[in-house]
Amino acid sequence: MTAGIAVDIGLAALVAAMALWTILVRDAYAAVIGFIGYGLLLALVWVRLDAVDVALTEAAIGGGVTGVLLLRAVGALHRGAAPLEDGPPPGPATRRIAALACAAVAAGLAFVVLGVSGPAPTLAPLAAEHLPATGLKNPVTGVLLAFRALDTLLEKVVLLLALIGIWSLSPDGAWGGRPTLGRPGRASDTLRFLAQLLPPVGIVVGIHVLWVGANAPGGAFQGGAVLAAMWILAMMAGLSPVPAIGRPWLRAALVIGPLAFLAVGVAGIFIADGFLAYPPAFAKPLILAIEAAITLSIAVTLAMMVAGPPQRPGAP
Amino acid sequence: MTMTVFGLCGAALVGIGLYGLIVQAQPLRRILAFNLLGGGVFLLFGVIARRGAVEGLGSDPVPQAMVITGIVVAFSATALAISLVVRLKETGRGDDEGSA
Amino acid sequence: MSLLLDIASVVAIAGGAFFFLAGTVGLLRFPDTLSRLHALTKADTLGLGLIVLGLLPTVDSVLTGAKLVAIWLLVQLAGASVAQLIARAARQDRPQGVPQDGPPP
Amino acid sequence: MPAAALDPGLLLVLAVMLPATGAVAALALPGRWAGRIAFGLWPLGLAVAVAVAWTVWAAGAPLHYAVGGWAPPLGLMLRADGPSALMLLVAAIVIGAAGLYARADLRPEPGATESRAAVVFWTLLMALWSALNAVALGGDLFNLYVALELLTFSAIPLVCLGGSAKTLQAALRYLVFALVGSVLYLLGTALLYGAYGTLDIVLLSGRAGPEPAAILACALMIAGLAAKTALFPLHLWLPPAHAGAPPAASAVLSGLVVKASFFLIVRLWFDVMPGLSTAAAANLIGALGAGAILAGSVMALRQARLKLMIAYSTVAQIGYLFLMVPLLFGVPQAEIAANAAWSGGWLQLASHALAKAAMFLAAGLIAEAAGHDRIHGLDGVGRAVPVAVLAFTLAGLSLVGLPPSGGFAAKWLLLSAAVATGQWWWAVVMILGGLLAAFYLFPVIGRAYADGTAAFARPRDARSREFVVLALAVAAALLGLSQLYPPGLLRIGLGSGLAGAGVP
Repeated sequence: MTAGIAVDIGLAALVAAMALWTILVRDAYAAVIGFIGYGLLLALVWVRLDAVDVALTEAAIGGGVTGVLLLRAVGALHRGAAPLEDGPPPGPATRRIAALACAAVAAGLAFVVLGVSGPAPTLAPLAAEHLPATGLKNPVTGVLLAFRALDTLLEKVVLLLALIGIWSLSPDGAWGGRPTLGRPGRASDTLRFLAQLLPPVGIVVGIHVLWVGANAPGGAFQGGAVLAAMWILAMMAGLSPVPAIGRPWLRAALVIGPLAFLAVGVAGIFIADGFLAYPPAFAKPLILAIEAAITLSIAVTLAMMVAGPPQRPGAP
Repeated sequence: MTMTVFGLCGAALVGIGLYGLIVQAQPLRRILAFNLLGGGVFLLFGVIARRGAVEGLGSDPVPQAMVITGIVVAFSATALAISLVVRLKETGRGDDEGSA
Repeated sequence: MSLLLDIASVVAIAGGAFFFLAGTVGLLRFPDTLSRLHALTKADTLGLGLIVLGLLPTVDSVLTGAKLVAIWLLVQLAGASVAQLIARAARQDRPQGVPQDGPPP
Repeated sequence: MPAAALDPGLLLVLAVMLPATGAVAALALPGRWAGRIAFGLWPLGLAVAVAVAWTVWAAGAPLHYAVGGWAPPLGLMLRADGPSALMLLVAAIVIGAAGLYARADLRPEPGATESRAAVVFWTLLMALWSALNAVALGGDLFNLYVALELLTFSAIPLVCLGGSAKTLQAALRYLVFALVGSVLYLLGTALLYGAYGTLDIVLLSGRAGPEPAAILACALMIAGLAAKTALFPLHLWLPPAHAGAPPAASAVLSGLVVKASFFLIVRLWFDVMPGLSTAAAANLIGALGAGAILAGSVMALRQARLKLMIAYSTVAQIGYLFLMVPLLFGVPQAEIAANAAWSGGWLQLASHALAKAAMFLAAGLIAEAAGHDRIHGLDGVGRAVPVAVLAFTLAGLSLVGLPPSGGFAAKWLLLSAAVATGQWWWAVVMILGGLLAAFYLFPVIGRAYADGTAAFARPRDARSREFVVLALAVAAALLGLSQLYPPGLLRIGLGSGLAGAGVP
C-alpha cells in the first residue's frame, strides 16, 4: 500500500504546486496553462478518492471546457493594450497579512476535516438501500436524477441563466446574431483535419459515457461536455457555422433537457408518489430519457457559453 | 492515509485560492483564484465522501453528486465572469473613442 | 509464460515512463518553442505507446485492449495536430515574441 | 396516486417551479413572448403565495413537501413556516410592481421583433422570482446553495442591462463578492455534512452541537452570506450595482435580492444552530449592523446623485435587520417567536422591501422627467411627476420611521426590545439612523416640491407607472397599521412545529 501513498503524496504536492504557480506567476498566459494542468491533475485525485464520476466531470468540464474558455479569454484580454485592473495590487505588508490569514484558514479547515474521530457519518447505506427503486446501478446518477433531482433540475436552469447572462452582454445591434469562435475563414488545414477526424469518435464516446452512466461512472454532464467539445472543435475549424442565437432549433435544443425533466417531474404527481417521483416500473427508462434530453441541452449550452456573446448580426 | 493527504491538499487549495483572491488585481487572475478555491472546497467534499465509504460503495455518492452539481455551477460562473471581463475591456475602449 | 509476459510488461511500462521523463526534461530544458515541442511530442507518443503495449497483456477482455489502443491513437492524433498548430502559431507570432520564460532565441 | 395530487405541499413546488418554467419557456419562444409569459404567470404566482400563507396560518404549523417522495436525509424537503410565507408574499408583490413598471420602460420599438433588454429582463425576472421562492422554502442547505446561485445568476445581468462600462464594472465587482460568498457558504455545507451526515435544516438542528466543525462552518457560511447581503464592511459592491441598474431591476435587487441571503443567515442562526451562538458573536453581528446603519446613512447624506443615495440607504436599512441577532440573544428558543425583536426584524424586512422598491421606481420616473438624477437639479420636479414624488415621500416616511409606516412599527418593536433587554446602545444607533435618514431624504423631497426653473418632460406612460409606484408606497406606509396581518403568522416556525415537521 506504500506505493499508493507515495503516489497520493506526489499527486497532492503537484496539485498544490500547480495552484501556487497559477497564483504567483507573473504572466497571465502562464497562469492559465498552470490552471489547466491543475484541473487535469485534480481529475486524477478524484480517481484516487474513488469518485470516478467526479473525475470524469472535472476532466471534461473543470479541465477541458474551462480551459478553452480561459485560453480564449487570455487571448482577448492580454493581447495589445494593458490588462484591466481593479485597483492597484496590494503592497508587501498586505500580502504578508493575507498569506498569514489564509494559512490560518487552511489550517483550521484541515484540523476540522481531519480531526473527526469515530465512525464517519454517511448516507451511502441509505442510498444503496433505495437505489433499486430507481432501476439504476450507479448510485451517483441515482442521487443526481432521483434522490436530489430538484438540485439537478434547478442547476440546469442555472446553466441556462448563465448563458442568457452571457448573451445579455452583446452589443445592442448584435442581439439575435452570431457569436464568433476562432478566426472565420482562417482556420489552418491541420485544425480542419482534426475537426473532420475527431468528432465521429467523440460523438460515439459522448453517447457511450451517457449510456453507461446508468450503471457505471458517467452520465449526462460528462457526455454532454464531450459532445460540446466536438461541436466547438467543428465550429472553430469553420466546418460548422456558429448559429445565430435566435435560431429556433438552437433555442429548442437549449430548453429540451430542462423541459423534459420538468414534464416527467410533473407527470410524477399523477402517476407516481409526487413531483419528481418515478413510478418504480418505469423509473429507469424515464431517467434515461431525461438524461438523453439533458445531455443534448448541456452540450449545446456549454458550447454556446464558450462561443460567448453574439458579436455580429445574424443572417436574415 | 489517502484521505489525510488529500484533506490537507484541499485545505491548502482553499488557502491558496483565498490568497489569490486577495492579492490579485486583474479580474482574470481573480477568476482563476476563485476556481482554485472552488477546487479545494470540492476536494474537501471528496475526502468527506471517501470517508463515508461502506461495504460495496467506495465513496458516499451524495457528496459526489453535490460536487458534480458544484463543478457545473462553478463553470457557469467562470463563463459569465469571463464574458463580463471581455465585454468590459471592449466597452472601455469603445467609450474612449465614441461617446466623450 | 505468464512470468515472461509480466517481465515484458514491466520493461515496456518502465521504458514508457522513461520517455515521458525525457520528454518533460526536454520541455523544461530546451531553449525555444519548436525544439521543446519536438521533445515533448516525440517522447510522449513513444512513451504512451510503450505503456499501452505494456498494459495490453494484462487486460482481461478484447474490448478493454481495443480501448487502450484507441486511447493511444487518439492521443497521437491530438498530439500531432496540436504540435502542428502550436508550431504554426509560434512561427507567426515570432516578431511579437511567444509567451515563454526561456531566453529569447 | 390521486391523493398525492391533493397534497397542499404541492403549493411549495408550484411556488418554485412556476416562475422557473416561465423563464425556460421564455427562452424557447420568440422574444415578444417573454413579457406575456411573465404577466400570465404573475397572478398565478401571487395566488400560490397567498395560498401558502393562508394554509400555514390556518394550520398553525409549517407546510412541507418531500420532493420525489424521498424524505430527508437522503431526499430534499421543501418547508414553509411563517417567515417563508412572508417572503413569498413580499416577493410576489415587489416582482409584480417591478414588472408593471418595466412594461412601459421596456416596450420594444415598433417593428423590432425582439429587443435585448426586454427579453433578458423578463426571463431573468422570472428566474429571480423562482430563486427567491426556492430560498424561502428550501429545507436543505445544499439545495439552498443552488437556489442562491440561481439568484446570483439572475441578478448579475440585471445590473449591467444598460451595457455601459460603469455598470459592467459594477456587475463584475458584484459577481466577485457573490461568488466568494457562495463558495464560503458551500465550504460550510461541506463541513456540516462531514460532521453530521445531513444537510437538512431540521435534522441538523437536532444533531449539531458546539463542536469545532459546526462553529467553523457557521462562521464561514455567515461570512459568505453577509458578503451577499452587503453587510458593512462588505457593502462596497452594492451602491454602484444597485444605482446603475435600470429602475425596475434596482427595485428588485435592493428590495428582495439582498434579503434572501439575510433570510438564510436567520435560518442558520436561529434554526440550524440555536445552541451555538455566543454573546461575542451576537454582539459582533450587532456591531456590524450598527456600523452599517451609521456608515450607510452618512454616505447617503454625502451623495450628489439620487439613485446612489437610495442605494447607500439600503446599506443602512440592512443594518437594522442584523440588530435582531443581539436583541434576541439569550431569549429561550421557545420564546423567540413571541419576542418584539423577532416581529420587528421581519416587519423591517417587509417594509423596507416595499418602501425601497417604491423609492427606486419613483426615482426612475423622476430621473426620466429630469433627464438626470443629480439631486441639486431636481428643483420643481414634483410638477412633472407629482404622484411619483408623493410616492417617494411616503416611502421616505417608512425609511425614516415615522408613524404609521411599516418602518415605524418595525423600528418601534426593535427599540422596545432594546430597552426591555437593557441594550440601550442599539436603541441610540437606531434613533440616530432615523435622524440621519430624515437628513438625507427630506432635502430631496423639499427640492421636488420647490419652485424651479428647469423644464421637465413628463415621461411616456407616466400615469400607469406612477400608479404602481404609489400603490407600493402606500402599502409600505400602511404596513405599520397591520402589524403584519394575519396575527401570529410569524410565530409559526421556530418552537411551534418546524422542529419535527416532516421528519420521518
